Amino acid sequence: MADYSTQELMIIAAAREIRDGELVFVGMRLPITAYGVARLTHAPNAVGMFEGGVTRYAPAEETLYTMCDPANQRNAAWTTGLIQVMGHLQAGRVDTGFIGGAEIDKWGNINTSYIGGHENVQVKLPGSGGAADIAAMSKRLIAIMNHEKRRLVERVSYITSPGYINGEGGRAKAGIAVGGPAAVITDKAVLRPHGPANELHLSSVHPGHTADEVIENTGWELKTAPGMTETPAPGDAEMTALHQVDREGFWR
Amino acid sequence: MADYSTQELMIIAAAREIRDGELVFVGMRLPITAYGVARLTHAPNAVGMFEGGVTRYAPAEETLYTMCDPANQRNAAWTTGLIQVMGHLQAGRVDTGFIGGAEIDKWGNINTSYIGGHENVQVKLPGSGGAADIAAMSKRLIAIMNHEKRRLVERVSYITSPGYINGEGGRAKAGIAVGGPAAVITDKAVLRPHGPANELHLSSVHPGHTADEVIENTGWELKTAPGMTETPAPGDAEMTALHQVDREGFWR
Amino acid sequence: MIEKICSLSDAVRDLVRDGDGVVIGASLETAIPFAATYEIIRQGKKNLEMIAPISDASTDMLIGAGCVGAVTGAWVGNVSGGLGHNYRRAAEKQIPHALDINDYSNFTIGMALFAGAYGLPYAPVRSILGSDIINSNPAFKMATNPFSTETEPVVLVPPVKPDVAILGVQRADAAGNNHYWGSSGLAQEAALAAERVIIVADEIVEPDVISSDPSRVLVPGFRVAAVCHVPAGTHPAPLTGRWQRDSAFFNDYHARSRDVDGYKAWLDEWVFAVEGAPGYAKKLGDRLSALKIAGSRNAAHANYAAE
Amino acid sequence: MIEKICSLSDAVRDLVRDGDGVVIGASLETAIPFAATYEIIRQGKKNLEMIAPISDASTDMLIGAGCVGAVTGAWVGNVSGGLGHNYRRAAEKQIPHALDINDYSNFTIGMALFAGAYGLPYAPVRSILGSDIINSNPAFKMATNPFSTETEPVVLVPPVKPDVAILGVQRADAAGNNHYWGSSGLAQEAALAAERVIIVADEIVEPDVISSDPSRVLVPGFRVAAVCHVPAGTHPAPLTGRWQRDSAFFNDYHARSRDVDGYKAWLDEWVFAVEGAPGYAKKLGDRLSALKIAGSRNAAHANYAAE
Repeated sequence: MADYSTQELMIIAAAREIRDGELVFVGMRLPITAYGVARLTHAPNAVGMFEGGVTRYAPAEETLYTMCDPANQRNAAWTTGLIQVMGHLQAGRVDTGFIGGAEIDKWGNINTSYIGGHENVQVKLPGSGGAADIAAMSKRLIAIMNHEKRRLVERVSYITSPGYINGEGGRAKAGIAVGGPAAVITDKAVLRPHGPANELHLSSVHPGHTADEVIENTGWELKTAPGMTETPAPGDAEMTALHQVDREGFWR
Repeated sequence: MADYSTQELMIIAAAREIRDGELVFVGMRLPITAYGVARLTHAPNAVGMFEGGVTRYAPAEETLYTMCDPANQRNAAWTTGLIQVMGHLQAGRVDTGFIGGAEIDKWGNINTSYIGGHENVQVKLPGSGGAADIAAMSKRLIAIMNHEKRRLVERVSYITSPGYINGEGGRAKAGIAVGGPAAVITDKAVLRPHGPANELHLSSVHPGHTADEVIENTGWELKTAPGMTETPAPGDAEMTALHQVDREGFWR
Repeated sequence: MIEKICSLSDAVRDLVRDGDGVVIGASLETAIPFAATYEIIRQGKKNLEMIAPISDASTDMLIGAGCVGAVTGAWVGNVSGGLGHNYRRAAEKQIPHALDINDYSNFTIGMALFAGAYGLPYAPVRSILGSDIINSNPAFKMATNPFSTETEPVVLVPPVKPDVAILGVQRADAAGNNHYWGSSGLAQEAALAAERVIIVADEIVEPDVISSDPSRVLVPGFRVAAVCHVPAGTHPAPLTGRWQRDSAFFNDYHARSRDVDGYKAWLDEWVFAVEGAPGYAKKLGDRLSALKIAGSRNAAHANYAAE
Repeated sequence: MIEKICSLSDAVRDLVRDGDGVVIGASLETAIPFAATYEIIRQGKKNLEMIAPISDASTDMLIGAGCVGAVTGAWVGNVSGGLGHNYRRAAEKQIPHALDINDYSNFTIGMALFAGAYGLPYAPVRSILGSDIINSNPAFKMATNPFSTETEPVVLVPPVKPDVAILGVQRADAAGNNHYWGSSGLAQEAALAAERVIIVADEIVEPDVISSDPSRVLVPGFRVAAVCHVPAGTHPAPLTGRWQRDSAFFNDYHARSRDVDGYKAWLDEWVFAVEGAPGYAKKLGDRLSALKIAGSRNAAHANYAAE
């Protein structure tokens, strides 16, 4: 079996969420590498969009620090404005969107604005950026998080990016036609919504971790999904692709 | 005194309506030549917009058949989309707009859609194009018409492009904040709104024509404005500029 | 890379269906792919809803040929000629048949396509207030601006989403990525609002030509269904830096389409008797050569290097 | 042609007023004219309303310097560093003073600037439904889509019209006409919505360079109030084809701004102790040379000849 880091496993788990031919709202850091791995393995016809106005087929050849770096502009499929790319979200054309977050709750709602709520600010986070838009309007949302009890909480103090809001029918009641979190990929596990209420359940545990440990590190009473399993370890083809994308070994 | 054709007089009368530094929605045919004359005489800093998405400082060097001809694209100040240029209209940034018309009434309403009205079509005209937008949203509208009794009518059968609608307060009642026809330039005269009702009055009669003749050829009881005068004949500088713009003598 | 190159006749056969909402051009007087207009007539498509701000004489030709059930747009005529005779006959005398006319202004059809492209539920505008367009087209709704302290009417424009948009461009690659320069009217909004996009390219180039300048892309290839290589496929409309407008052709069409027989003869000569786009170009012969822009006024360089 | 070239310090002095709504950049992480950020701090402007989707660390710097009264935007932080320490101190502890925060998402501030640019009374969107942004920012209004047969909520976004937009571009002429390539975020909407536009150009060129390619124009010169020639004026932000991002600079700022004293020392070193943009470039020295993109990957030619 291949040797891999936790972050490499997370990247490959994220890559598996991208299907061939999909339009993907990529985001920075881990997801952009996941997009590259997906393109090189099972999704050669995926298309990646960045909210600054970049659309790409093949990922950039150099390591990016931001989505607007010169290397992401060169050989892009389209460099345009924010409305043109985020308009694809609103038109319902984006299949998969990736976002990160500081705080997530059991309905998959994410807070990147105000810890403590906006009336009683304890920690001021940077804000939505495009996250609220991606969460509301992608057909399928993938969230990437560190698995800490203070980050996976019963109820976020401010919903920047809506998940299933209050559970069953929550999105429909808010007027959101589609979407919702399909997976939350952490450094310990993959959580997925389950049942009509779409509460996040433990779907797979990363190799080297246990369900008990994951539950212990979750701020709500995390239930396990039927058929819960171990997250499949990266395969050789996936690792080869990852090494091709992550030339400098940033994620090793 | 310079020798000039009726159309050359109309062009120069139209050019005089453009003030220096203004943003002008130019339109084709006669107004585009008027714009060129204005730039070369009293309005060197005027800017011209064309609804297809062209913005120019100096007019095109060759005769244009349409606003989108290659000669209008080359050396333009900006070639972009329709929304970008017509958005300047809606943002209230366009000072002067030019349109033509098949039928105009005493309130300056213009019909380029349906003679007979849309329920009882006698003649189907091409439609608004951008005329309704230019008429509603320019600060000052200049209409160019042939002076025929069947074209200058008591009441148009369909308002494509609103003038003062029903007279006093007509635009405000319709929710239009600004604008309205400032001048109607025909082959016989210049009409301008007068009084609180903004009814079109005879403002000046072109040399070689009489007020009686103009009134006779108007489909409503045309009143003369106080201080009615003769349209000033083209001056030498104006004719020189016109000959520079109309190199091929199309309007001679 | 998915190859999308095919003949224009295949693209029209497979992607334009009877009853479709169709955009041809949408850049007003430039880059209208008349080759597609002719091909649609040749294939006898029916009951199309033609969507456009202004498409010079293209819509008039299609109406006369009996292809059109509805016009959703701002203007149908012949830009240098004047009135559209076929449009008049259809609207005034139901010849060849009756037509639904959905009146717009250029700006309102623009905002309708913008809303369609980018998923807005509708677009509120300040235009066409005071115009009978509000009365003759029931698609619009009136509302009051909730952000104004005074009663301020606004017009709500619903989205328009064409089934097919057919666009002329200077160059494209085999995957449908393309470059366009010069004024673009509503071409980008129309394409991004459409379910299917057909690119009619004056030139086919290698992919690295297009990717050398991603800010010049009109419609990215992943939104394109077919690419057709038709040199001068916009004739008689112009194409910036490539082809002059053939104004004499428009005037001839205008004169001959004044009556039905003249129009039919014109149609036989320029559409049915020629074998597709290559036959049309051959028939034009020297006339086409004379319209070709031979000069060279290149855009200043733009560097995209990243190191 | 009206000449609009002036020094950046003159432009900021004359065109940025205390209390103004100000956009710096608006292309998210690229082309942010940090030279203007620094000059605004140097001149001690007060009570500005900073408008932006994301402007990397620029807004955080201005907040710490006490220039900002309100943030109208989607994100304030340090893109590669993480949180914005000055933003936190202002929001959590009113250091250096309290801040009004008007929450938006990138798309909603985008549509607000679009509405401002093109005169829409407001923009109805499907985004931020279900988000507390609707609750924490009273600017938005809820409505029901009148075109839907079901009850379909939509969010109405009012126009945002900045007093000043300051944009970084690759090149401009003396009249303010300019070329920009690469992703542009909301730069064009911000500029066209603004009352006054300041262009910070990496290079000044002859007018015929700009007019050679009117489709590459970001903002036409007639909408521009001032043009300032500041080579590398976007440092530490990148500029497509010209300058790499100086990520180490952002990280250093992030580390040093963790406490007030560290931030003040950073400010003294990089803003107050240098003499304007030329002094800043001189201080960067070889570090700036290393960021310069030396390669050449030119866009394919585009012909605009008309004969």
